[in-house]
Amino acid sequence: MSENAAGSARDTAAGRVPPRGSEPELVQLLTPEGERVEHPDYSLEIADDELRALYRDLVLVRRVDSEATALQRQGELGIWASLLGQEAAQVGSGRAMAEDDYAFPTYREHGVAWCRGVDPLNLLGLFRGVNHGGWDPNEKNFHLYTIVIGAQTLHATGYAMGMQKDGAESAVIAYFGDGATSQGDVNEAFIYASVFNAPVVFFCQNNQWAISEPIEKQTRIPLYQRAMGFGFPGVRVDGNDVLAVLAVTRAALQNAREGSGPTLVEAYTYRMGAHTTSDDPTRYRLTQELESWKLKDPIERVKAYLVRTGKADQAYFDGVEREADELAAYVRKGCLEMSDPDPLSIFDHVYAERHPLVEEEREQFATYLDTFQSADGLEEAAAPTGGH
Amino acid sequence: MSENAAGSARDTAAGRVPPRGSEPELVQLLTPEGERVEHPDYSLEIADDELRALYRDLVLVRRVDSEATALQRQGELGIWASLLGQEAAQVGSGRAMAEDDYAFPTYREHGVAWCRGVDPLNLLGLFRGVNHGGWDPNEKNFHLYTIVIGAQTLHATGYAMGMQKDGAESAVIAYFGDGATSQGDVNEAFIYASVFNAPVVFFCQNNQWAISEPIEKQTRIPLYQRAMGFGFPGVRVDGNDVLAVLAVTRAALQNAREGSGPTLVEAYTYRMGAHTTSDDPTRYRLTQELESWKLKDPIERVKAYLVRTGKADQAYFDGVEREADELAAYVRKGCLEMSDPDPLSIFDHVYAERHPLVEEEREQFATYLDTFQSADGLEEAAAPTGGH
Amino acid sequence: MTIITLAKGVNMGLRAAMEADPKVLVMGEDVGKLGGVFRVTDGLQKDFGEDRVIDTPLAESGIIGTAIGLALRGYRPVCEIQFDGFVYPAFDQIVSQLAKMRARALGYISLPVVVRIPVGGGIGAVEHHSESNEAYFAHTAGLRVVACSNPVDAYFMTQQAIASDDPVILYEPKRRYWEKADLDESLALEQAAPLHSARVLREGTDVTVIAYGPMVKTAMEAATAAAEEGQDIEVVDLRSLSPLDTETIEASARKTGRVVVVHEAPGFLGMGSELAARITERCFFSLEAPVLRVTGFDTPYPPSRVEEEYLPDLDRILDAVDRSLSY
Amino acid sequence: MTIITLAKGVNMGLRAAMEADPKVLVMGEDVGKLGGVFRVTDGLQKDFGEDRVIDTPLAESGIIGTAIGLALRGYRPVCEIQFDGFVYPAFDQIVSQLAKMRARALGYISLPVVVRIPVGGGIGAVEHHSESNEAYFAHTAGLRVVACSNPVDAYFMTQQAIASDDPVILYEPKRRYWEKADLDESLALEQAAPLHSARVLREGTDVTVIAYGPMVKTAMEAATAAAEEGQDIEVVDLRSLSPLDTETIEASARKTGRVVVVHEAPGFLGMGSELAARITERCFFSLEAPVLRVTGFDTPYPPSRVEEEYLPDLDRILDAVDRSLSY
Ligand SMILES: Cc1ncc(C[n+]2csc(CCOP(=O)(O)OP(=O)(O)O)c2C)c(N)n1
Ligand SMILES: Cc1ncc(C[n+]2csc(CCOP(=O)(O)OP(=O)(O)O)c2C)c(N)n1
Ligand SMILES: [Mg+2]
Ligand SMILES: [Mg+2]
Repeated sequence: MSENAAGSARDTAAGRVPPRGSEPELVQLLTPEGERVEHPDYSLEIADDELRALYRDLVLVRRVDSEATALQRQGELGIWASLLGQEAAQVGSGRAMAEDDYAFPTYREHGVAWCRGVDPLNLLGLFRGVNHGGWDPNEKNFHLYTIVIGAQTLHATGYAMGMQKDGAESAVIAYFGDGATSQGDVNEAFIYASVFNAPVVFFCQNNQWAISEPIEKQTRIPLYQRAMGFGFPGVRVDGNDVLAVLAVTRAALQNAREGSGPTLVEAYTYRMGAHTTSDDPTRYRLTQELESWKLKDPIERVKAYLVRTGKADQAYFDGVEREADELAAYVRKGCLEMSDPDPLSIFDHVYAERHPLVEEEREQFATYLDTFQSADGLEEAAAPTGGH
Repeated sequence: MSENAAGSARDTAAGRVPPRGSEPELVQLLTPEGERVEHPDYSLEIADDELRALYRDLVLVRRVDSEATALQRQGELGIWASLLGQEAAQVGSGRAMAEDDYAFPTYREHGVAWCRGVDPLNLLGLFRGVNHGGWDPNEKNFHLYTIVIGAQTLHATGYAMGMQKDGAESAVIAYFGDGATSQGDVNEAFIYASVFNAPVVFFCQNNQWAISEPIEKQTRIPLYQRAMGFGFPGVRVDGNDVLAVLAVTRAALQNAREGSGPTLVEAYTYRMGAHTTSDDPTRYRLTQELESWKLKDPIERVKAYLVRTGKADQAYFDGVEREADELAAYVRKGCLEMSDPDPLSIFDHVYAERHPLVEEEREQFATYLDTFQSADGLEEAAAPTGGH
Repeated sequence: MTIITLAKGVNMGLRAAMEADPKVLVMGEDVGKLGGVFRVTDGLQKDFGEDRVIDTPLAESGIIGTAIGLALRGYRPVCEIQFDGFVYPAFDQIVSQLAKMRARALGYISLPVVVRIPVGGGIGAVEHHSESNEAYFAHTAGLRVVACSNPVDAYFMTQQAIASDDPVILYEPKRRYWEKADLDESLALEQAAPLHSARVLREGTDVTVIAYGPMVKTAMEAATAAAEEGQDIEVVDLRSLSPLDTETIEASARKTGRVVVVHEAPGFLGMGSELAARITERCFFSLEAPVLRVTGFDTPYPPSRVEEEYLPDLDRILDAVDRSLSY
Repeated sequence: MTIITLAKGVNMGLRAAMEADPKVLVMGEDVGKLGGVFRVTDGLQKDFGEDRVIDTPLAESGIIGTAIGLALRGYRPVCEIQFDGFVYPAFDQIVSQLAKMRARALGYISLPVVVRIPVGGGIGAVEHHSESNEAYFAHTAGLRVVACSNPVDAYFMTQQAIASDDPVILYEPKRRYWEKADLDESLALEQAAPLHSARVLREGTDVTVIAYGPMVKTAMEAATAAAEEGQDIEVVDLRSLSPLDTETIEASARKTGRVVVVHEAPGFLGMGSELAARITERCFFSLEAPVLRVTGFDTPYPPSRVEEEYLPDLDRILDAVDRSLSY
């Protein structure tokens, strides 16, 4: 056994990451051309209206994203981390969750946030710099964005351990990127999850890049195989195929809920935009790569399928476009109307209980500010969301 | 491919760690009964005098260890971390190293230290509290003991990256325990080593326990399989079989030197004593387990083999015993003669270059001390070692 | 009245908290069957089960990171870090996650997590087992940092830390684990001094000596010795390192006009620097002498055979008292 | 004379060091083709190759841990931490390994490793990208901690840090990366001020304002504004946070008798506390007022839309100067 394992690992090692652009074997239910295919392990029964709803989600989150990018260019946001290209990975996994499941996102999970009913303005608020998110995580079962790479995977695992203690039939999804797999925290999360058999799905969006670093800087074998080293299953899914992502994530969540422990899902996808609006990818990658991934667009293939099968007509697509326009307008208006926080809010919420130093500094600063100006108030507005 | 891998990982996960006491499949060249067996992947040609030298090493390091334990009981050492039971894992791997190879130990590698020519008194010095080791790492190609679990695996990997840059035909061994595999640092070391294809052998002595925690608290699959998740080979060797450890480590080092990158060697062994002299294992483990491992003693099997094959006679064994007695006497005498460090040595070596604050504190303290006493000097003595 | 050790005080505090609230968990390395390397969690797993007293994998970032997740799920984890020097792998989880998450979430969530750290030297241990790293955490906004110095405080402060809805770093002076005192078990938690209060342990008029954790006993011994030489020292047990009980501290500083701060941690940017800065800022015209600091040196903690030279002791405290009085 | 930015100063310093010594390596996340997120390493990989300018996996503990190994092998690694808030995963490697290894080894080895950290706020960034964590490292024996404030210092201090046989944490004030100054390239490294010297940037008689890194510019602006009101402020650029150039600092404190320390980091146990404690200890009878501190608040760094309120600015410095003068 030991020699076999050693031997096979050696083979794997020799294999390395397949050359860029080559087609890795992955779970797929809808081809880039919009053809529905079957997979022996993952079947998916899906009603037409669910299919259309997925399409709608994909279009709407892309529109929120592009509007946010535009707002950043106009100086309304400090920065924006675009999900362009990763809509299917996020909507597929987000829609796979049950209401009681809980998600721990990175800073790019705008599509998952949408599925959990988080107002897109909350996301913009963070990138505008008025707060760090501002939604109630427990209301949405969607944790705040985590910016320190990988840290949230341990929170997710702990949360899942708590669900297990509660005897809840729920599961957690921990989102992270390909780069994040190199962090100690992520690997420790794998260990805790496997040792405690915690109901957590590790959902890695391998978008091929960690800022300027290609996946080869993080691993020499396909990422989903990392799970093998920790004794739980890993599976690679076409991250641009919303149906496959839905099916694979659903199965993984169900396994977790049923006590089979963690699964690593590698959603094989591509970051079509810059890392963030501050980034300039022309410095480190070839447009040719981008072009080849354009052919695998996560939205186009669903549209092609809906059109070919007659499951949606032009009126439907027009309707979704209209909705997207409205949503973009809502996002733009809400963003422009967002007021800056009260300076004294710096001292709010640092502690749950009284803290003399913070109180003292708050008072002193209030007195100091009074010599200049009076503080502004904060406004809020109701919001359309994709939530339950 | 993805499904297969996922499937096989699932099987592995289902398999879990074999129940305690069951015989795992591992590379073995010498049975507990002292019979020489062959292994398809690992052959070993070994001359009789080399064999006897290994036996001698095993006996001598065990004697140093037991003398140190005795000295601790008598209050001469603050604490001692015994290697009892792990002699073969350490001597086998230590003797597999070439002179230019470099080792990064934990706090228990007394047998490896022996092979690298470190004076046992240096080890005792650390546990007595007169210094943190006191040998010159670059003279012995043996780094100082590292107490923070796992930290040294990154140093080892960086050192190996340096060897690679130098074009040196050398390799590094990083030692660590079963518990250490849970640390982020160790997993990051796996990642750096595999991504940079660094010439490093990860040598894990799985002695079944991390203080009071059994291996099941760290992993649910055999540890050597961890390597699979990182894309390099892992192999489990009978850690109580000095010949198998020698052969497996030699091969791994040779692969590393030849540019094949890292290997994880899991030396399957057992911590026969307490975690340290401060520990009380009766609180958490059954003597029955201990008894079953006694039958696999790493020294007895070599002796049985030497006797049965006539490769050594009683005179030889007597000679080794005498040497062991002399070594024990040397260790005891040296330990008792070790003087406490000069109080002002606290300020030595903190910085390579001048540092006004440290100098100031040193001066002030010297002045202060002068009001009480004058400081003692330090003594040193020449030493017999097992080194090159 | 029962005579208990400091270790037993923490143990009983944990037990009381676990009995009072089923959401309280204990987790860490070797906290289960072994009862921790200092036996502080002795017997807890036996009585509360493996589900509530959790032996974790050997990974400190994992301990704190999963504790945060458990707290988000409604649990109140008490994490043990085996020795002071092993908290650093968890540093990011403590300072970037545990400390900041509540503010990040605009108060929608709280993280009632306690991190217990046996702290300080004097037990003849090898490297990394004798560190005093309280300044790192006291400098970190979002955390509360407290240090107990005696068995009775250990008992109450443990419970108070667990009851707090904020993350608390609880320092336990490991070389005082075996010190004994009488505990009046009939006292209710509410009767104990507030968690963030300092305590004037000994009233005096000449010089204020401020200490915390392991150094409180040493400071008291110094005060006794000084009394024989006619010096009347006031000893303040700081108890809370962040936030500070500035009222008690300032009152004492104003009264004596002379302050000596004692701790094992290196002096540079140690607690003594903050106390000196703050006391001077607040009591500038009351001070007869600069606030003096008696601390560990600004070097790595030395090998144990010379640790008694590194650690502040009675003589070094008295020396500083003399210097303070010489102004 | 060439006009360079601060970012360019570091870049040129790195280049000069790499040209002078083939053992100098640059490593970190995105330091290669991208040239780092601030372009500080721009062009280095192109000219020195992937073997010397190394894009590492996304793991900070790994960066520092492998850098230590490389240093043990004779290299001089310069590690980039992408943003201040991402150094914590490497905390153990920095404080327990990098800082202590030389003393542990009785001086048999040295670790000439530089850790470059873009530091501080004011660039409108999201969480963790604006932190000032110098106090953690300045409190850590075994490290040297320096902060540059202008392009010319950036150029020289980078080279000096690399030349040091001790580990150096080099803070680069990220919001000053684009500040410009004239560099006289004909100056040799030996002609630059010593790495651990403070610099009196502006002489004055009324109050000493001590600042470092990003706050130096703000302090200078405050001094200019104060001058219009007839206040003559002396500005000291600390440059070295550990060790301190106590001579320069004390001389200034003695001269003016009034000191204000300014930094972005939270005040509690920030550099200001050590400076206040030390200055008061050394210059007790020369001080007319307590050392005052103008710092970030003791809260997590706030969202960027309110960061200008959090950060010390000209007005808050002048307010403190007035308070100091009112004693
Ligand atoms: C601990 C830490 N180190 C560095 C960074 C800076 N950083 C932000 S995003 C990023 C790359 C992340 O790559 P990946 O995990 O693949 O996620 P992606 O951005 O591609 O979605 C880096 C290095 C960080 N946020 N946290
Ligand atoms: C980071 C860190 N955490 C905790 C400890 C305390 N500790 C010392 S040894 C040990 C167990 C190590 O187990 P293993 O890795 O299996 O090595 P072994 O002692 O069995 O040789 C622990 C928890 C430590 N030294 N470092
Ligand atoms: Mg990525
Ligand atoms: Mg072990």
